[in-house]
Amino acid sequence: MNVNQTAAWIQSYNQHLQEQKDYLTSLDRKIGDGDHGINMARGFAEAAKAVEAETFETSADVLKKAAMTVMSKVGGASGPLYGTALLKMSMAAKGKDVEGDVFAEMFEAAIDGIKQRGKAETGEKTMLDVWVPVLEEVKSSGFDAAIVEETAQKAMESTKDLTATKGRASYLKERSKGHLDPGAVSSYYLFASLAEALKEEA
Amino acid sequence: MNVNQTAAWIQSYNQHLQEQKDYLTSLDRKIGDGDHGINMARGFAEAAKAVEAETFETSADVLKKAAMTVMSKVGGASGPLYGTALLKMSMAAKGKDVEGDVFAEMFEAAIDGIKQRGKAETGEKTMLDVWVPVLEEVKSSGFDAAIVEETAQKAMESTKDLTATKGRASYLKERSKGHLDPGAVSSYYLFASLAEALKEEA
Amino acid sequence: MSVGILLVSHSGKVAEGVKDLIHQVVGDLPIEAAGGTDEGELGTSFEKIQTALEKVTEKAESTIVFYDLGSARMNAEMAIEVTESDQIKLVSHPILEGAYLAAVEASIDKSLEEILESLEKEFGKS
Amino acid sequence: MSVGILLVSHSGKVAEGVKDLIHQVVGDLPIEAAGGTDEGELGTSFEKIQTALEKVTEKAESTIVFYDLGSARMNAEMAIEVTESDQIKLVSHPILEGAYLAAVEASIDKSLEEILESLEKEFGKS
Ligand SMILES: Nc1ncnc2c1ncn2[C@@H]1O[C@H](COP(=O)(O)OP(=O)(O)O)[C@@H](O)[C@H]1O
Ligand SMILES: Nc1ncnc2c1ncn2[C@@H]1O[C@H](COP(=O)(O)OP(=O)(O)O)[C@@H](O)[C@H]1O
Ligand SMILES: [Mg+2]
Ligand SMILES: [Mg+2]
Ligand SMILES: [Mg+2]
Ligand SMILES: [Mg+2]
Repeated sequence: MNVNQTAAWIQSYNQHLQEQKDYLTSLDRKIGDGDHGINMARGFAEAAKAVEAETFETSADVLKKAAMTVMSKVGGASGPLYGTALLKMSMAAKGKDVEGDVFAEMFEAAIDGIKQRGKAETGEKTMLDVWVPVLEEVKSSGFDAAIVEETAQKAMESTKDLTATKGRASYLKERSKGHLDPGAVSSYYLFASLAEALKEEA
Repeated sequence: MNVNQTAAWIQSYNQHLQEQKDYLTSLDRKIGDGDHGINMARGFAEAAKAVEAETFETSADVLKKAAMTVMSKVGGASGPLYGTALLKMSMAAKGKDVEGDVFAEMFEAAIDGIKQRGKAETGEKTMLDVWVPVLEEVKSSGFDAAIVEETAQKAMESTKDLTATKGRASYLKERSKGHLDPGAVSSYYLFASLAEALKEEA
Repeated sequence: MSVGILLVSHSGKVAEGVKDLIHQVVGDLPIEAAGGTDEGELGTSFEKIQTALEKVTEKAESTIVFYDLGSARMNAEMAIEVTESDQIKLVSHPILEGAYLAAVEASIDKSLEEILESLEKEFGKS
Repeated sequence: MSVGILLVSHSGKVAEGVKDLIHQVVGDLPIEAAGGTDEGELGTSFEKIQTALEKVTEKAESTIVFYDLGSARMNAEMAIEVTESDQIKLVSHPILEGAYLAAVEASIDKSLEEILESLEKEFGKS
């Protein structure tokens, strides 16, 4: 993934989020406070603008720029969480060609960051329930963008059956079951956008 | 104490409070939130107006009117507490000539009400530390307005050495020592006003 | 929905702000804010509390009343006594955190008893 | 005065209201409110928190940070990490009740440790 593809990733993700803004918000209305789409659309619109406005040397630089913008502009739990994930991926990518095992290193760093920030583990009905299966897949079979997207989608769908024990949805206890986790859905879009960006000319 | 003297009591008390408004507030600034003078002056100005605007049959009616006004207009802990005290005195005075032992009954009823409302006992650096010594004096030696005033004054002064365990001042713990309790001071004025009112022509 | 919430604070901003927070999450809960004095200063108003309590009890079968500091409790107690209903519970749990938890549970049709239990479990005896 | 307070709430009204309540009682305490998003909506803003935290730490030797709901904690944590001081403590005690207690104790010159102890005694482990 070269620097242009990395920038394209952020642009593509932003587009997904703008399109799915209302859908994400409606998911969050069911088990949260109904702002996930608004938060993500606001933050990544800014991130996309910031990334577009500059020229970057490396993928790590693009990710860092996006991270800083997302952290300060999202305004919900997803702000610190996606901000941390992007920042950790940037740090893991630093000085490396982003390909093969480096993706696994980046995803692992992001997951460590998300866990540290949110004090959550897998199975708690959060974005981690998408990120962790993706990492496991990449670790066991190597990085393949199409398979990453597919894994993310399946993992996202499986959050429906989970009971939330972290975040706003945890107040609902067993009643959170039967609904997709909004952050898991937005995480799926992140991996879908990655697959799209990698199809761009290198 | 006839109905006119009872009305005079409320008027005289209001006058004391207007004069001592800043002093009471400054006491409350030291160990509370600095509004006791404001609260009491506001509430009793309304009560004095309400009492003046009507003619009453009995002392109990005057006290009830004052109680209802104070309850809704004071706006701090002292509102429910003085409101309850006045209301209980009104109930104890109902159908009786207010003299001799009836004063003891009234004060006792007021104290029961204050205790029930504020969940406090004597020694906690509240208005009770004036009311209870007054009741004890009246119970042991009979009602004498001048002695009641004197007892109230001494009791008020002795709150200086107490440590607050109820109300806002209790957050200060041992640091509440060395200051008069604002509600004890305003209670002293209540008994001083009573003595004044009883000097009025019957 | 059968459980409603009354917020009694010394500050109008606090009472309104907590109501906003809850409204965002649970749109159709009977909830009222009674904050500040009649003049809009810091303090509590018996009349304001009474009016707000009546509004909640009109819509809710039972009501949980949260307050912030001791003197708010006394005014709230008086208003509750005047209302003469045994379906109003005054609790000493944290006003924001407690009311948020209670609101979410009320929105999923927990009973008054269940909500009071959850509050005790989370914040200790009231 | 050496202990200051930062209030992080999803609601601007709540943060301001709690600050008002405390100001009435303790006039000269270093205390800042960081409530709501940059647009004034419900949520938290990392930048707002960071700016407010800087203001408190300029005046106070140590700072206690109170927050209302989980996501406010994450933003507050980030702001604290950026500030790189070990004299900032983030606590999970009730925002209004906890901050009020801490403010009064700070005003009578209790140390950070003493205040944290009082908070734990009153509200349980943070
Ligand atoms: N502690 C946590 N750890 C990991 N993910 C979390 C945590 N808390 C919330 N999330 C994720 O964030 C999403 C909600 O984000 P958002 O609605 O933007 O924030 P908020 O909950 O503050 O309104 C959830 O669906 C979940 O995936
Ligand atoms: N629980 C209580 N029981 C009895 N008296 C109390 C109690 N709490 C407060 N007081 C009295 O009320 C006085 C403070 O009244 P005020 O300043 O008007 O109310 P607030 O404390 O709400 O600002 C105290 O000085 C004390 O005498
Ligand atoms: Mg949300
Ligand atoms: Mg939110
Ligand atoms: Mg006061
Ligand atoms: Mg007050």
